[in-house]
Amino acid sequence: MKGIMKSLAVTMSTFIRGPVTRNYPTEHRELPERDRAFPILLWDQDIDEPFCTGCHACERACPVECMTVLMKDNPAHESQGGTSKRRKIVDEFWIDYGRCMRCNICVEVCNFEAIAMNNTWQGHEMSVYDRSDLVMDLPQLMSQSKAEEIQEWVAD
Amino acid sequence: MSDGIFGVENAWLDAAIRIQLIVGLMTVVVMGLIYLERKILARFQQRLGPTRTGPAGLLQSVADALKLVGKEDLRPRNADPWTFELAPYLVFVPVFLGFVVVPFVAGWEVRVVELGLIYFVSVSSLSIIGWIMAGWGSDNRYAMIGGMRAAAQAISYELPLVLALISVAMVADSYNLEEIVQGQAATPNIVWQPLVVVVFLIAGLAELNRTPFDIPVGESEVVGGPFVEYSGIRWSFFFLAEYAALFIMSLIFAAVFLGGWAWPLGEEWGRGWQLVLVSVKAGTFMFFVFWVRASVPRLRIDQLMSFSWKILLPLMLVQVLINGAVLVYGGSLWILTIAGLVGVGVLAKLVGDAVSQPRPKVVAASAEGEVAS
Amino acid sequence: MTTDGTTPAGDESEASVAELVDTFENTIWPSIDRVLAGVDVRPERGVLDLIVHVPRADVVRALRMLKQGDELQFNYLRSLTAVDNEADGVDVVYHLYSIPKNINVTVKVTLPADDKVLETATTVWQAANWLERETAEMFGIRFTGHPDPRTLLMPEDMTDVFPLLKSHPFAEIELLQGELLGHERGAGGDE
Amino acid sequence: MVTETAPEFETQDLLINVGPQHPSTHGVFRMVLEVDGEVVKELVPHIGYLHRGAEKLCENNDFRQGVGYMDRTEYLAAHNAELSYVMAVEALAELEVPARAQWIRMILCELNRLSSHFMFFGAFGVDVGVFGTPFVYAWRERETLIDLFEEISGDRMMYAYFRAGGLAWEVPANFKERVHEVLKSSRQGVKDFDGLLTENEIFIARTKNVGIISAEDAIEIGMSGSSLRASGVNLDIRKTEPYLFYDQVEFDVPLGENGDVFDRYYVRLQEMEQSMRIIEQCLERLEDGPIMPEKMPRMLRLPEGQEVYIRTEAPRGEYGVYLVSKGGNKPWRLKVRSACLSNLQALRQMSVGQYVADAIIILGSIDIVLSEVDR
Repeated sequence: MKGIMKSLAVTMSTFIRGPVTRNYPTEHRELPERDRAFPILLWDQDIDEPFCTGCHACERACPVECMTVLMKDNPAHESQGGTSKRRKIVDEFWIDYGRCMRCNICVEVCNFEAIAMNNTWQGHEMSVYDRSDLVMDLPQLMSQSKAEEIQEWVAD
Repeated sequence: MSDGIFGVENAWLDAAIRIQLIVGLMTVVVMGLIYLERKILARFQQRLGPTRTGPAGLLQSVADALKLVGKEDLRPRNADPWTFELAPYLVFVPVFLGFVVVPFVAGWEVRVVELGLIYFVSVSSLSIIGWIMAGWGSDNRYAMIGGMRAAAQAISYELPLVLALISVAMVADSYNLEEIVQGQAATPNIVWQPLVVVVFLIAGLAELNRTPFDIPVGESEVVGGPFVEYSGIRWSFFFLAEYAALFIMSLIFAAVFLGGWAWPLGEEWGRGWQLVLVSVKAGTFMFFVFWVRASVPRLRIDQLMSFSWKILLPLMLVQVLINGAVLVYGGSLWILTIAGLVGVGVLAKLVGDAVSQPRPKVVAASAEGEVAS
Repeated sequence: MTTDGTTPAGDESEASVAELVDTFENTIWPSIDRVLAGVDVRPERGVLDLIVHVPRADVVRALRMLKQGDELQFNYLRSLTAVDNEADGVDVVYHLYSIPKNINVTVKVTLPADDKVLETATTVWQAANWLERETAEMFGIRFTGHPDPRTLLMPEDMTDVFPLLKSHPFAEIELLQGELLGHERGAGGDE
Repeated sequence: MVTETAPEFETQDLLINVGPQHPSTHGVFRMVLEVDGEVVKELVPHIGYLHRGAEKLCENNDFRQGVGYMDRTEYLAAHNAELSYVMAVEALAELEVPARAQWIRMILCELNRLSSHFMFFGAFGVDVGVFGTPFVYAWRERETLIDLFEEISGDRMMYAYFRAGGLAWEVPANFKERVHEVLKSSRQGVKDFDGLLTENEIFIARTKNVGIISAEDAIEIGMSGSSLRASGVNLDIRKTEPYLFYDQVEFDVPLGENGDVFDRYYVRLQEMEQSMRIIEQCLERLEDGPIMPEKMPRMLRLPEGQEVYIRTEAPRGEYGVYLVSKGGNKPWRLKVRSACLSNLQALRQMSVGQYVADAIIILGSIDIVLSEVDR
């Protein structure tokens, strides 16, 4: 009986220690800054256009090929009277979050620091009814960064 | 024998009203018990338990009940129709029959039955038939094994339970629960029969199919046992029966061993205080059951049966022998207490060295350790 | 890396066998050569372990000698797999380890691409049982005398397609992300 | 049987299908038990439900992309899986990994061993029958460990943090304090499990002398890791073939005596204490420095015609990566040697003749992860 008494003692000690769980949807855990939900594009606030120039670097480096990028000439380039120094700008950008395996390689290969991993709860809590709704197009990818909700973290 | 409730003369009508009262009380108590168990078990596991439905999750059981009522109760195509349909009732009804003799407070039993204890035991063992029917009727291998296990376990733990209650009845020299409770006004029976209390706790756990004896419904082996194929209201009947049995077992434990409403307070404190006293005593039994459920693993079927036949039954037979000898030859009841404590020591020792050995010293090969092939 | 790690040899020029032999002096090759006297064995330098090529006919005999000889005692079959070299056949690779002696060796057998049949090694180690079943279903090798030649990971009826062969194509991605939204392929998809 | 039973009293054996959807098969694993009453007469395992062709996929991905697939072949100890893959690539490319990166790798692999063993204790406790308490204790400890992993790599279970040559990026500044914190709570977790299960009479009755496998059979079947050491075979790759800096830290290798379910449980419990000891020593030795070699080629190409078989001690046993390269930036052939696959081969031999309830906990005691079995 000694062993059973010991087990009862252990459970009583945890009874006294009190709960460690939290009520998830109402209380959120504070996410670390390096958290990786899904890749999103970053918005250049002062020139008011995306950092991404559509150079396909991330698309080629992606192991699961979940990205499709289209490039176009930048209408807001200095030669056309604009303020931006980027000659090329992203035209269309799709990421299929259903295929992405969140390995952070696209962030590493991007040499314009235009893509980063979403480290907000909104990036995690994304549920859709149809698999094709997981394919994010350009506006959706840039919405959070445009609204300045993202303090992105990119490895130096 | 109180005269009819609410002044009703006709005995049948009186009994019917009392039974309706009990059934109504039971559904509320069972819902409360389910909620309490989930909260207490959660606390043991450092969890919050239900918190969403209602303030601090109080309406959780109501939500469960509504869901279960709303769910479609399926029947497997080639299940045996009658056995499958009737199994829940055969499990559910005997438990409620047991409430006839339970002494809540001074005058509030449904009927004061002269052979109350024997009636309780014989009625509560009827529900095994329901388990086997559920196991056989639902044409599912896990259910079949669960049903057979339920039968084996219930039979082997019926005997120690009956002998335990008989030896207490010998001390109180009456089977009528009313008199047993009144007889304990001075000292509760637990003082005279410590070994019997321990054996009653163990056998009670086995009767309720609670850990460490939840073999018929062990999730990791037989995935829910006989209830596997049930869903909706039928499944809730089994669930209701299980908690009703827990409630009635704790009330009997309070009445027979801890002196029910009689012991510390006695008659003159009025029914209100007696009700509080009985519920506290029943609550200790239930807390013990929840506590054991959170901390002790499950026995295997052969260990369970050998434990009952080889250890509990002989101990109980010896206990009855000693009771008889002391009561007939007029020895003082303290001898019973000593004998009981010796019995508890023997039981602990038997369980202890039958299994465990000194803390296993696992040979820790040092850094360059010889390579044992 | 310890055990018998050695500096990797230069490129595999066809030096004379004598010169090849002496470059192995600090590996376990001399003892293996002694143990496998009856088998014509060709050593090869590995990055970590010594690689020994054994002809197909007497591979099981060689493995048994390696296991039962009290000088080497390779009593632990670490892993058994195959490598598809397309034109010059399929190599079946046995990684052996001796627990008492703490030494490793890799035994390789080359099977011609058209006739992939090999004697089973389950008579030597029981460990080979599932490993051979997996290699068989992935590479199409038939291990004669295997106690239970069913497929291991593949569905029971998939005994004609061998996924790990180089000839087996990668599944084409049916719908690039763009198409899902009605954008036709080819406008700047990956190269 | 003493007497010949008359034909009409012959009992019929029952075929029970345990899994692939079953609460205690630890994943999509199916075993068909042929049961006579409660005794298991025959056990036929079926695997392959989680086969995603990781080896074929790796052949189409270069050496940075493959790390993500390695996590998925071992979701309970992804650091250990990445370690083998990354060490294989470094062995072929002859990359010199800086000391700091190796120390951090050792710490993370040992922490991952703790979180994986906690998962074992949680699931095993529930298999033996305690209603949920060990599982929630295990989750309390795993959460603290996984929070630390998330702070370092950004992901809870699929880290993709190791790279050929070192680490993807630097650990956060408060790394040492956080590891000490986590160790303190893990120590409490191990004490809880020890108190809850080790000396519990019913637990001992259920696990002692159940599912015994002898040392010779274990070697013959190719078992590895704690299941092998529980049968008394002193084979721990961190000791026999030290990699990283395992030869510069002292730790013991716990061995069992008679290879039953209890020994497999108790060896793992002791291994956790040894892991914590290793982590503390590593933390003292950890000093600043680079985490990647300076001259790292932008696109890593491996020499032509080389092959290597790297094996490391993962929580479940020997996790080996056999990498064959014919030049270029993609492996020609990558074989993952799965410890669970070999341990699972012994399941039939251990379970036949035991009770149904024992077959379940024997399966639990060899601690299988189906993504590693099926790859």
